[in-house]
Amino acid sequence: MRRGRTKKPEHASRKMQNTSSRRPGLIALIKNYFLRHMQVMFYSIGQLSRTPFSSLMTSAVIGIALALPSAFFTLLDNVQTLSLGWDGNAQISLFMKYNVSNSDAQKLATKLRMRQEVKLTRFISREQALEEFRTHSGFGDVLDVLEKNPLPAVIVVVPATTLDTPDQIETLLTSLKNIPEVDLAQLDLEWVKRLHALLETAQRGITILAVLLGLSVLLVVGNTIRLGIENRRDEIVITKLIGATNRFIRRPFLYTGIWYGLIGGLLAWSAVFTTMMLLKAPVNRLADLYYSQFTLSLPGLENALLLVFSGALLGLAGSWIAVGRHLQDIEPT
Amino acid sequence: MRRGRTKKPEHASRKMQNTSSRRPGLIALIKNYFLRHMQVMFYSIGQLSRTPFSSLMTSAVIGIALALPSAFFTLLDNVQTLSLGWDGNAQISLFMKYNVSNSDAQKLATKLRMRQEVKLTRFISREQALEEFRTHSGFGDVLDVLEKNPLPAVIVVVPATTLDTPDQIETLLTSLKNIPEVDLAQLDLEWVKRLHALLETAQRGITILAVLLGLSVLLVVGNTIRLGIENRRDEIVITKLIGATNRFIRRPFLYTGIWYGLIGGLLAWSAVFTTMMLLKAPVNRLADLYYSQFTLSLPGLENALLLVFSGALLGLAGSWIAVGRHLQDIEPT
Amino acid sequence: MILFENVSKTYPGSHEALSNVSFHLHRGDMAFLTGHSGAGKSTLLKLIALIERTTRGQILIGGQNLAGVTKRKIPYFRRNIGIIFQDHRLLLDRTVFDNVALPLIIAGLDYREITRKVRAALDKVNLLNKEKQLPATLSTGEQQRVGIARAVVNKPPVLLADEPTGNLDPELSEEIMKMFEQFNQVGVTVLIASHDLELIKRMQHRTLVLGKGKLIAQFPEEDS
Amino acid sequence: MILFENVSKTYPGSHEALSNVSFHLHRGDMAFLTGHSGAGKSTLLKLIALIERTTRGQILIGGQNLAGVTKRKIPYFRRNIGIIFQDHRLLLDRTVFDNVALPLIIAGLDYREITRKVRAALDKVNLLNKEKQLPATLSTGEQQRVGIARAVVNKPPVLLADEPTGNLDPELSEEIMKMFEQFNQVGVTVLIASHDLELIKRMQHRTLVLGKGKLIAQFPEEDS
Ligand SMILES: Nc1ncnc2c1ncn2[C@@H]1O[C@H](COP(=O)(O)OP(=O)(O)OP(=O)(O)O)[C@@H](O)[C@H]1O
Ligand SMILES: Nc1ncnc2c1ncn2[C@@H]1O[C@H](COP(=O)(O)OP(=O)(O)OP(=O)(O)O)[C@@H](O)[C@H]1O
Ligand SMILES: [Mg+2]
Ligand SMILES: [Mg+2]
Repeated sequence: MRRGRTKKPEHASRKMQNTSSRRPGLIALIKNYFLRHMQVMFYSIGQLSRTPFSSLMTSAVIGIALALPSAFFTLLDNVQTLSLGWDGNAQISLFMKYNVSNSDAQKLATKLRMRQEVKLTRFISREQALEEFRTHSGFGDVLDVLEKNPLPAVIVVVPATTLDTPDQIETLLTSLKNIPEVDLAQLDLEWVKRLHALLETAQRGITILAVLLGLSVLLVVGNTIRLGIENRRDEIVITKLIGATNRFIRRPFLYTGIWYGLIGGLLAWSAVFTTMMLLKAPVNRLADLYYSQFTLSLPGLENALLLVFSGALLGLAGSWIAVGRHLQDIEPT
Repeated sequence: MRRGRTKKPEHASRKMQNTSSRRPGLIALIKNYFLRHMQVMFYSIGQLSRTPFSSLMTSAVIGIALALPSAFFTLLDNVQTLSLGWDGNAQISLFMKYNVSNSDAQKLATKLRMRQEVKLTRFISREQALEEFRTHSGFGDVLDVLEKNPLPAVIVVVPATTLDTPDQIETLLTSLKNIPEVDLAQLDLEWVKRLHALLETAQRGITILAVLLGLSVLLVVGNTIRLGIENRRDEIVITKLIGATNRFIRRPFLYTGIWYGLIGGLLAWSAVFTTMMLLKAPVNRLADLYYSQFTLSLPGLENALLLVFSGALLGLAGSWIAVGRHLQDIEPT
Repeated sequence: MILFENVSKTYPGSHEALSNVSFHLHRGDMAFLTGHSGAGKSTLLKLIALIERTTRGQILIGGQNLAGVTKRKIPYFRRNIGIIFQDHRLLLDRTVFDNVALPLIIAGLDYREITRKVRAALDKVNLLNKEKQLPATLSTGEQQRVGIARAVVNKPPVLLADEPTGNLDPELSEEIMKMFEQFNQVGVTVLIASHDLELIKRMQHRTLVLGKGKLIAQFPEEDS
Repeated sequence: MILFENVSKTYPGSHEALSNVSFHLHRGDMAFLTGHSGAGKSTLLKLIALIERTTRGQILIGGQNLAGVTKRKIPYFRRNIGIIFQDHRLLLDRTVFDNVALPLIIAGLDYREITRKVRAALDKVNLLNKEKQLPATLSTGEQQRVGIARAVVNKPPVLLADEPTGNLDPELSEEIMKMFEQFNQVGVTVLIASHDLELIKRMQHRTLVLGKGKLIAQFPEEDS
């Protein structure tokens, strides 16, 4: 690329027998190239800062367009940890035979936990079962009529996360059923189905949103740069007349796009951060009600870097497209 | 306003002793006024349609900014009907005394339903209670050990929607407790609390979103019109030099803003409609799993009208602000 | 009609562009304004059209003190002054016809009247056959003539022209100047800034000479 | 250096702006191009600068056939031609210095060299004291001189000027023309479109006269 650029003018000027044909070395050329980029970079900052209000407004539009998908993905992230950490995946309830003692059941629970296919086990003694039943079923007082605890001990088995197909879980279920102490092994399939349906809906919704929003970021950046180009039509025509290449004309626009995107990314990050801060209190209250340890995780520094970086990238892409489309159309007359 | 506008030039021209001082009647003036507005309206359509791609792009940006809040509000609307119709409000479980027969309990249920404070009642016979317990608690087989059904009949009472404060529900609860056949009246307060917490979170989240998005609509429209004004700086300067009032210069911009907003509203509506269509299938699957009659309601025609109207209004507002801010700055030199 | 009393104009961050200029043009006068490049000719015309405000001194147009014309009243004031700009200032995205019609549209005339008047004005500058073209497709001289047509289309009582013949060949220049004389003969007060000293001499009208912002000569001498 | 062979140019939707024009300017020649408004002078210059393409015929610049200069090569081609436009075409948001520096920045010169060359060019057009001002704060004549400085700052082998003195007073016009003569004396090929017949006559250079798109006269007669 660089060679091509420096070769052509010499070629042209040789035809015109231009007297001033210096031939600088390669290192000088590279140095010059970077120097010129730096100049354009600072020039474009200068231009933006000369109209701070409108630059900020443009960045804000991009920022909002970026903030929305990122807020959604942060939320989705949170919901996913929520659905995992809170309620676990599918879980299997093992009801002990009626004559299995608490301590035997407890031992079995400890043994099961060693198995590879098992993530964790939770032991519910006969007394705990009765207590849970009393508080949660609403039939508490009724149980007082009974002289004997009718409930067996229960071991709740959470399969390892590596088992993700229904088949693998089914295999585990059969093997658990065959344990002598176990009366009944029940897979909470209903719950799995519901979770899947829920996540499917959420994911489809968020995918549609992400597509819409990604589109809007590109549209916003592209449109802004397009209008910026329209605004500087005279400038483009004049520099073309003086002999500027498309590459030369494109450069400041690309940098402008990058700056818009960068600042927009920063704004987006602060918007997401603020939103999460505002949501933290009610979400925690909600989690408390569900006896959950869940707390909303705030977007961190790497998130900020990602947003700023993708903002800059989108800004560059948007301006590249817009400049490419429109630079061709603007020809001097 | 209108009188002022026509008076001033005459005033000025009298000072200059202009010879051509016609004095048209009021009706002619009003007719002229509307005619001119129509002209500007069609002129601005013409201008937009001359650059269809960029007009559509601008409208699309506005459309997306409008589509998002409206999609969210449609979803929130759906969630609200969902939380009402699906699980009902707070509900009170009345456990009958152990010696109350199924038929007596059923009669009581019918009687209770007549009361104003009660929306509906659901009767659960002792056998149904046992069955439900068997299927849902996971302790089914255990019950086979018992020779007698330990469960009483239950009447579930859903309070009328007119009772919306905790106090009113408390009063109802006390009155139900005092019914002789009732052993225990239990208010499902937990559920109410959870629902409230959930809705609070959703509402706070959506309010933040709506603010962000409302801001973005204004920013997008304002920014677009601002760049449009910048683009036509020469035109504004020239017409000012020829003696155009600010009102005259503002008019086409306002109409342009209205058109952008209108088209943006239409695009927003189709985006929301499409999104809802795509979400319909998984949501219905989800509802089926919960044995719910719930179906996602699509936004209707009045929704479309509202969107288009508010789009036009926002377009007008955005351009009004932008034109007001920038027209002052553009003075001929 | 146009009365300057000790008018000075200093642009911010610049030296005095006009200093202490006084003269009087009566209703129906026709005068030339000349001087070297940067002498202040355009500045003087801009002060009359309220594009710039005086720093000191006062200007009276038709007995009206320009200091009293507030920002809101400027548009109505300008409708009584036809201005021909040194850089024509046409709307590039509208046809020649629409450009010339603009002052009439602003004034709120109805369509038939506009058409009639625009055609008449274009005919005078010999451009009736180009009414549907865009300004960018005209030669510079043609653009300048469109600017002239626009300035005169609503028959303003005062006509200002800044170098109206700078891009015209001598023959056409003379024709255009004759046109200004015709306007003048029906009572329009005309003030023309020009470098074309030959032409000015031949026309034998009042001439104001600016030099470095000062009025350094007048032909013929003013009695005031 | 500049060779026209039966060149015709028809703008879309318009009659022929140039028809069958042939002439030859040798390296180091200086010539004037004149003719009535709309005769095709600007069109002819635009064809040389590849702003427009010929409809028929061919143009050779420095032995290079312009038909062979593709769109990608146009920028490099234009760097060897200094153009002074009828409407100066300055960047309004950059200072006089930056405007004149533009061709050098495009060529990729380093800062010190740029400063030196820009100062020299501004000095030649007598505008060194205005280098930090924006074009809008200059008089039209001053703007035109900035345009001239920009065209000559990188010493192009060909210099085209479209009405370079249209907005200048006779004295300054003569000075500027002398400047063009100086360029010509160091080997630059100069072609100037102008209406100023008096000045052209005095300068005694080759003159091409266009009329309605045709080359209707040449002084002195070309032997070719
Ligand atoms: N907006 C401005 N800010 C600062 N200085 C200005 C401004 N406009 C004009 N000037 C300066 O005022 C002086 C007079 O300018 P003016 O345009 O009136 O000259 P002119 O007589 O019209 O010249 P020309 O014949 O070249 O058009 C010039 O030196 C110019 O640089
Ligand atoms: N882009 C264009 N499209 C259509 N017609 C054009 C275009 N440019 C110029 N013309 C026509 O071509 C003819 C020659 O124009 P040109 O600009 O070359 O004239 P000129 O000799 O430079 O005149 P002037 O002295 O007024 O500048 C004119 O009649 C003009 O209307
Ligand atoms: Mg001037
Ligand atoms: Mg021309």
